[in-house]
Amino acid sequence: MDMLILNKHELIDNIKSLFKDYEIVGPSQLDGKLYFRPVKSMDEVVWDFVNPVNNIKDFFFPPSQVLYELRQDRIKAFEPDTKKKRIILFAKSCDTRALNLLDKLFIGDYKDTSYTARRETTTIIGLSCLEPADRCFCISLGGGPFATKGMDVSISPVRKDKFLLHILTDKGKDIIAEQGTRPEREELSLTEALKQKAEEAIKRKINIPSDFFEKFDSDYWKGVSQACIKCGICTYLCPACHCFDIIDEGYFRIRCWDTCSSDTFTKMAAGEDHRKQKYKKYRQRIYHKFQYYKENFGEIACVGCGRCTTYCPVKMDIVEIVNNS
Amino acid sequence: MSRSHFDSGEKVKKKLKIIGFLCNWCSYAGADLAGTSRLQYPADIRIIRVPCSGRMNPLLVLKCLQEGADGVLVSGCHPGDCHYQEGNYYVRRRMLILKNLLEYFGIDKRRFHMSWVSASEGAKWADVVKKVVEDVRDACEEEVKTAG
Amino acid sequence: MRNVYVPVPAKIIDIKIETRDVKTYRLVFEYDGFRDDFSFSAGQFVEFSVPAVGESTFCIASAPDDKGYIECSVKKVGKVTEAIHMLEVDNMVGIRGPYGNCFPIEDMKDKDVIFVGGGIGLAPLRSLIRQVLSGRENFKKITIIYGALSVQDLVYKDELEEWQKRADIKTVLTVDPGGETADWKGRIGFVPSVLEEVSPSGTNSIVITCGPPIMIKFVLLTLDKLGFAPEQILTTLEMKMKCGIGQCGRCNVGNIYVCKDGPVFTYSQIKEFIEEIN
Amino acid sequence: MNKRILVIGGGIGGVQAGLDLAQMGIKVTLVEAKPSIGGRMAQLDKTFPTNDCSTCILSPKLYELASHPNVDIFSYSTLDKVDKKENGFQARIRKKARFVNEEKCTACGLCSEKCPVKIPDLFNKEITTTKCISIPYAQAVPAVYKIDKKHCLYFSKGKCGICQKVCTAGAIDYEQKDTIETIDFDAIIVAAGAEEYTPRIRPEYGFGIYDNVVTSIEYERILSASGPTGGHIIRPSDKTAPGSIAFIQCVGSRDISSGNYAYCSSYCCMQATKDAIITREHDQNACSTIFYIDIRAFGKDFDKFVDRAQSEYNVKYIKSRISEIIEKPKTKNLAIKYITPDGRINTKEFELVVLSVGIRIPDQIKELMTELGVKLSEYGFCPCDAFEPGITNVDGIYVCGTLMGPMDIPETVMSASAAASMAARGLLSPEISSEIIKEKPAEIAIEEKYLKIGVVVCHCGVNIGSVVDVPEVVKFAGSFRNVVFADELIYACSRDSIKYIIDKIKEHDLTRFIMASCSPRTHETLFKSALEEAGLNKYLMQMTNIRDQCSWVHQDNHEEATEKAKDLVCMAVGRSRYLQPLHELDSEVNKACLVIGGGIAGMMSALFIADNGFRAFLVEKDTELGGNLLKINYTLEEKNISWLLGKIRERVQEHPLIDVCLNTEIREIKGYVGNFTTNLTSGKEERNIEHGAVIVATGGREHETESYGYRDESYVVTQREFETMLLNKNPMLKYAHTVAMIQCVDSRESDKNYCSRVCCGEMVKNILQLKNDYPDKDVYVLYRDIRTYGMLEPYYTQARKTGALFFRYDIENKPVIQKEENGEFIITVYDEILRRYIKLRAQLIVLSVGIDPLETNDQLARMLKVPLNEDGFFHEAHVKLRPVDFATAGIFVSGLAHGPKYINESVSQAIAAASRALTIITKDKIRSEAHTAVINEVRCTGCGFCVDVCAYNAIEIDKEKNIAAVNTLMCKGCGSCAATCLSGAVDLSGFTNKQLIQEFQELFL
Amino acid sequence: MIIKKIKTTAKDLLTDGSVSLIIGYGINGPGDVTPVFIKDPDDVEKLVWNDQCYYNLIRYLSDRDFIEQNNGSIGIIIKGCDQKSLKVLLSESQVNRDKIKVIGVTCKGLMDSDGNVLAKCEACDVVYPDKDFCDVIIGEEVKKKEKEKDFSDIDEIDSMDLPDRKKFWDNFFERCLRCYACRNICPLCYCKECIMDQHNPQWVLPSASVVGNRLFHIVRAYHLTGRCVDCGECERVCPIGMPLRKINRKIIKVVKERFDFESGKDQEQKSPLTRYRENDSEDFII
Repeated sequence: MDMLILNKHELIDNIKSLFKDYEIVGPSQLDGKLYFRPVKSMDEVVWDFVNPVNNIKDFFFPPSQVLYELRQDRIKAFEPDTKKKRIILFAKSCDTRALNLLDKLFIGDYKDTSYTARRETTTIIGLSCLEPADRCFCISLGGGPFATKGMDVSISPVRKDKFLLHILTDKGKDIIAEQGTRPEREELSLTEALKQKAEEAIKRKINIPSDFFEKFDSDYWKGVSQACIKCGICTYLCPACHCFDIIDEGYFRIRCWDTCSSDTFTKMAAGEDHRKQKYKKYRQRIYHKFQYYKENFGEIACVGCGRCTTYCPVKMDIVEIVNNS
Repeated sequence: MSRSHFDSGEKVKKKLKIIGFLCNWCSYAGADLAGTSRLQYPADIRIIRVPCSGRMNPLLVLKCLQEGADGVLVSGCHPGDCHYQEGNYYVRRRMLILKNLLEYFGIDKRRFHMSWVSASEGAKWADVVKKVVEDVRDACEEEVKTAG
Repeated sequence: MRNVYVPVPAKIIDIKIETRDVKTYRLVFEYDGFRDDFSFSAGQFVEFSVPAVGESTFCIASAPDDKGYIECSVKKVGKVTEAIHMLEVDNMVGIRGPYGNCFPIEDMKDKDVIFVGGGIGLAPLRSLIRQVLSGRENFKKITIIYGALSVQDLVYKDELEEWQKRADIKTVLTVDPGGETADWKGRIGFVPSVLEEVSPSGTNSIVITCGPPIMIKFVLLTLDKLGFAPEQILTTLEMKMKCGIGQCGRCNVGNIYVCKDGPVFTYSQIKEFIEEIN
Repeated sequence: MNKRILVIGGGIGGVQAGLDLAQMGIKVTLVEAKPSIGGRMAQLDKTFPTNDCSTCILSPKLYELASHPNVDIFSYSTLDKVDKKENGFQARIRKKARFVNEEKCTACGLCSEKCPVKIPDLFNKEITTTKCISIPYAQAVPAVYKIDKKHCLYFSKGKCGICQKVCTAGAIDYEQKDTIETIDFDAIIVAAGAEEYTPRIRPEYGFGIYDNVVTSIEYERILSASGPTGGHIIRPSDKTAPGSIAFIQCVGSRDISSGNYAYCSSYCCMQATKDAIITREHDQNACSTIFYIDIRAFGKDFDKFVDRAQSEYNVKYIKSRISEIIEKPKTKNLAIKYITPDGRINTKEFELVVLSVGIRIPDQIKELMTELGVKLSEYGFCPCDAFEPGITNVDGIYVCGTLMGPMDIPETVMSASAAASMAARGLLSPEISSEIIKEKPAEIAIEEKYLKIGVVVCHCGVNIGSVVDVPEVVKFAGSFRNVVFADELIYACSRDSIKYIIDKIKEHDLTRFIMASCSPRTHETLFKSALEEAGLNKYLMQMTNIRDQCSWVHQDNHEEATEKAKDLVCMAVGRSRYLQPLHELDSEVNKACLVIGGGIAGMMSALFIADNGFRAFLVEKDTELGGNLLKINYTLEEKNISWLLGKIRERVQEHPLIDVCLNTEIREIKGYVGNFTTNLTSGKEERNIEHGAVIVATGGREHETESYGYRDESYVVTQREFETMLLNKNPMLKYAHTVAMIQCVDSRESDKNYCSRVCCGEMVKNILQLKNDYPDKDVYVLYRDIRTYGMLEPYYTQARKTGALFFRYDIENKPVIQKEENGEFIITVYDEILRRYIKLRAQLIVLSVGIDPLETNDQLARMLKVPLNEDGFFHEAHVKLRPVDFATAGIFVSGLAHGPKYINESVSQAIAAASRALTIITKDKIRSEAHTAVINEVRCTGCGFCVDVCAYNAIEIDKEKNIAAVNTLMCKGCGSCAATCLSGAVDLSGFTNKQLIQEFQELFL
Repeated sequence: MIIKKIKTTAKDLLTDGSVSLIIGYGINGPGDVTPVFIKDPDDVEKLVWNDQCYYNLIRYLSDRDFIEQNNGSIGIIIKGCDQKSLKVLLSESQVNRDKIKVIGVTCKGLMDSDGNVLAKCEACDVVYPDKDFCDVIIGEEVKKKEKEKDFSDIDEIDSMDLPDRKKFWDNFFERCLRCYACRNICPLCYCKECIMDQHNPQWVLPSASVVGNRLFHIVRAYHLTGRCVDCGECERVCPIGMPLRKINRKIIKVVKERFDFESGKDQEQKSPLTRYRENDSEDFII
């Protein structure tokens, strides 16, 4: 669709004008860490950053949400309040691509109403990655620092304080004012150069061995999973992980994130657990991402953001583990 | 149960619900004696009988607060009087830690109390209840105030 | 758009004590529309909600033809089932479903049908048995082999008696050694060995089995010995489930979600992942 | 078995004797003259030296006795006549008319509240008043009211009758008459106790003249939280808190000026110390001063208690006899004139004076004893032989407690237990089990039933009904899920109501039952039995207290009380859903007892086990029985110890039921109450024995001193050696014209801070013997306090009369000994009276060295998993009420292993230990508690926290599985383990986490 | 120098069969230090030793899954601070001392990613592991630094007003994901079934919410009473940067001040919650 060239202040002014009608979520510092979180002004928003701790799935599929209230005499469903629309600012291509993966599941055979409603009422403004992190490996999974899949508007730098806006959807169109100039060839090539530089910076590649599927029963998994402490960091910070639990807190039924690494995930009420051992849990996570999701939905459920490696308490490296399998 | 109950009620209720865990041998008997002596005290307390104050796991206190109790009181025999030799000595240590933790996380310490009431201290029991109710009420009011 | 997680209210109209830890609940949907439209096939399951406790998965034990109500048999094992056991007639619960696939009843027609059940595993079979019996003429020989730990642990005692009385079905009941009572007239022995004694034919037949994992394991060995091919054997898997609709991830084994792609599988399907779930 | 024993007196002695007998399977009839049992202990505030609440520890015993099926209590009753019959007695018991029907009275107290007549409150020593219809104290057992006919308007004027009008239970019966029952008994235990001395006869103390002079027992009531002043210490004259309090010791003790009170009352020093400490705890500014002659802190841990009183509670001790007390007219303060140690007269003013009154035997008890034919001593007490404490001159009549002489609570309890096994001789048999098997209907299996809850809300006449809106509560209860039956009753505890409840349980097929009424502490047993009658497991009942803890304490607020009652019912419903049937576990009992130690204590324990028909293993590590007694020749009372010892040894060795294992050591003890296996080794021989109980009677030993040149000087000897010298007429005595005795050598200081109790008596004994044999010899005694308590005091007086000179020294100023060249000793000691150092010359020095615990105690303690105190003696379960028990069931202690004591005390404790052991081994099966710890093996990590906090050694870690295992028989169900476990792996049945959570969760859901 | 010795020690132990596995430090793909598990003597070259070796490897000794998989003797490389956790585990009989070979290494302090010495190392009092506790000691002996415990960080929070303190913590509780990394990395959290994972009864709200999270952290801290040795692993791994050491150290402070107890000193120690003194402070009791 449309492409625009905007100065930084023009872009800021444009976004500022949206605060009135939209809830703006953007990368912002809190206690020395960067999070996607609701911001009150553009001053809070960080422009140069690699992946924040959390990712944008939180705003569609939150860590915990009340589904409904169930009592003897009534059932009251809770739907998210989407009256005020939301804009997610400066999402990175890996996170937005992950949303497309989640869509296949949550807006599939059974439509998840709250996810769908949030999806429909959220506009995503993406920001290209100029300096990807050491642990990024998006390219090998079909993404890239300048990829735009899943965005409504993408922003790529041209040069200092000048940006190329790519308006990709109608939702994107709704929030970007007619302004600025059309990109010129030179500007496009400047962006292209930045893109190439960024892509070159990504050295890590995931390389699924051809006999990956056959490796399922290999003792390899027992070895590589030894260090795992079965916490939920990799799954909770992963933009593509989506397992959840449904529990009751008082009369409220709540859906909350769950992780396949936890001891309770597959344990039945009477105590049996078909995936009790650590290596089985770990193997499940890897195969679910790299094998089953692909078989069921045609795509690998990993976008190469590198969060799982960065935040892993024992620094297990998914790239190394998959590549060496 | 309200999900925010642990953070105190939205408004201060006229009547509080304070759960008292009383050991069977001293405090429960002391509370009975307050009754036999017709000593009057506020009706905000609900007593749960336990064999020994040493039965009290801090988790029970926390669970109680989480579920919505405005305050919790644990009462046992005076040190040395424990029917089960030493249960109250252990619970004293456990509850000290709990009390410190609650306070450290910003929970008003007046919501949780512990007392020693013997079987002959009917009057003390009445006084303890009065104090606890007053404290819990103050704590509730203060929290509502600071919450805006 | 309906929120898929929200159950519909159902009222308990009858509770039957089956054993010391199993009760059967008969439920009627509160909304008239739902009551009439609710349909399912044998083998499917529902999510059963108890307010302020939680949700649990149960197969429907009544037959698809039993209109106006559904029945679930609940064995007390955990928190939700314990709460269900404390419910009484006229209490309201929530029901979601039906979910999952079902027994391929069309494929069974004109074949010998053998049911092999153990303990509470008779519940999903009961639904199918009732359906099969109501169209008895479509099937050839029908054999029911059912056993439990003890006489006390046999479920659906009234129906078992009824089936035993019928001449057009062969019903063999057994209890594990030591579980018999003085007046027990059935067999004494484990289900797999009783199956071997009964020795049904593997030609033009289909076996539906459900029970505790250890029983299934030996039943499969016996069936193999008797000449049944894996495709002839159907079973229904029990696994921890939460959403029931293939999203929450916990019943995922290989590329299947037991809740969505199951719970009914042929043994040939299960063979793929049997190692993992054992 | 229809054996029955009469116990006279319902004080702690009678209660203990009754309980022990009942537990051995013997029927007990207990007769108490007062309207309720409990005796003097019920009047005490706290007990020394642990300051335990007296009521707290006493009440459970009273309830236990009252609810024991083998026990009939006749309170407010007297003995009209006792006849000796063949093999026993026949007694006519007069149950005096209370004018209140015991069956019907619910102790609601309404009658007393409305009664217009106030009378002096005897229980509270007339400090306050009570009503003409009253109960002695709130926790009284039996809880039945009584009309004081003398003051009652109905009886005196024929009008009033208010109590009858207000009593909704219809319990008031003005026509009630005395009833008389005649019962046959196999034996009688007299535990009638004593009374306190009335100081009215000593006007110089001003008692009865000055308002602010009270007796120690009155002061106990003033201190008591449930006493007449509500636990506020106020003095009678102006109801203000006294800032300075004087305790005057030995009022009516060690005193022959006002009667025959030459004995020491034994407990008053400690009582005063305790009261002074409590006073200070009440009021940080109060100062107590104790005027004493000697501080007799001779018991276990008593000296430490006195030290604490001085160092932490600012209690002052002045050694002085007081000469006079004078009241200051304006302030009503009291000026005490006393003689200082150096002979000056001093005056000090106090705001309150407490007279530590001694005890004496009241005349009516003397009369009773005369009626029974029991001989009494000149002081009115019943004297007993050292080896036969409790045995009287009349066959079949035994005594215990203060009737034998002044003693405090633990000694009373010991003597009572001892009396029990003495009286039981010939009545027990291993073939007959003492456990009580009650016929009850078969229990319904609730798993095969629907969860149906029944709720009954009791009006308790007007007690609940007039405050709480009962119909409203019933309606509310009926609205709960699972509640299929809800009703109200006027008196749920009446016989008709119980029948109604049973019917309703059956009719509605109830599987849980909730009783909203009074306190479970008093009524749970009753309602539980109703459930049993109806075929339900009794633990499926939940009581909620809407009277004592609701209607009575919120009388003015009907609305709130109703709301609270509803909440309480709601909580009970929540909890009851999760109640499960519980069953006590039975375990076979091996009907034998192991006695460790062949000293006098061990021999006596074994003898009384065997005399009662049960097998005893007596294990002694030496080659000969007798222990310390082998070295003692005579005592103050007994002149020929070795002859007596010989007789006992002979009896032990020849007893067919005693297996004497000499030269034997214990390698290992495994098992638990009822089922111990012990490995014995004797030289190379090894064998295992099986037994149901263990008595530790390992004894102690004479302290080995290095002080005062004992190691090097042949003329420095111990009292024990001196005794032998006297007996052998040792030639050394010839040279010793002057004998100096030094008391408390190495005792009562730093690392041996306890009193050895027996040394003062030993010293007195040896002086008397010396002076008897060699009247010309001079004796000096250097002492700190003379602790000739009880009946030893007259001997002390006698010793003083022989001319022996006593010099008191202070711990800071110990005597110093110098040896002269001629072999004589010069002893330098500070004389308090002369206030300077004096030198004494002596040729022989005798040291009182005291008693040490055995070093091997530690090893045995670890084997048995029982504790030692800091001095190294075995630590009993409770210093007051369980003096021979360990917390661990089935293990008992006696003799010097427990602490220093005299022979007669050791014997008494040894027989008591036998008695306690018999309560176990007389049973075929031992029954566990119903509420016990349960381990979830899936969760348990074997960290051992639960093991560490279990006071009963009921948990062990299974080494193989590395998980905890509970010995249900030893578990008492306190739940400390469940609360300590971090993994949630331990729960307490009957008080499970889920049950407790559900109780409050129901309220907030 | 040290690393050379570590490698030869590891090789020797594996070669002579005294252990079948060495738990030590290695490097992962992107160059981070990570725990490594070495069975083949030739693999000892994978071992590293530097200022990034923060992992408390004792964690694996209380990991049931891990021990089940590696049931032979295990050699483990520990720092002075790690030995405290091991002592606690031994005192709670969670580790069979006979089946482990402890290789103690002198640690000069660890660095964070910005090159600053970690706070816990600043206050370290066990630079050199106990000679009589370890089976092998590598590195020079360093004199024990007797330091007065500094709890000024805790005092700072204690001195806040109640509402401020609540705000301070709630800020973190709002973000806590209940990923349980803090629990799972802790060598002392070895329960077979954590109380948080028990549902009947459900003690603490299981989903991530301020109320549930607060309770979780109270319970976690309570369960470490008299046990936590301040290894700081929980704080290191927390993805949201919650100052968990400030919680643990509060407990350490209370236990020290009130019960005069320090954990990890000696393997015979008993938890202060299973001990008492008759005169324990009870100023909070009515």
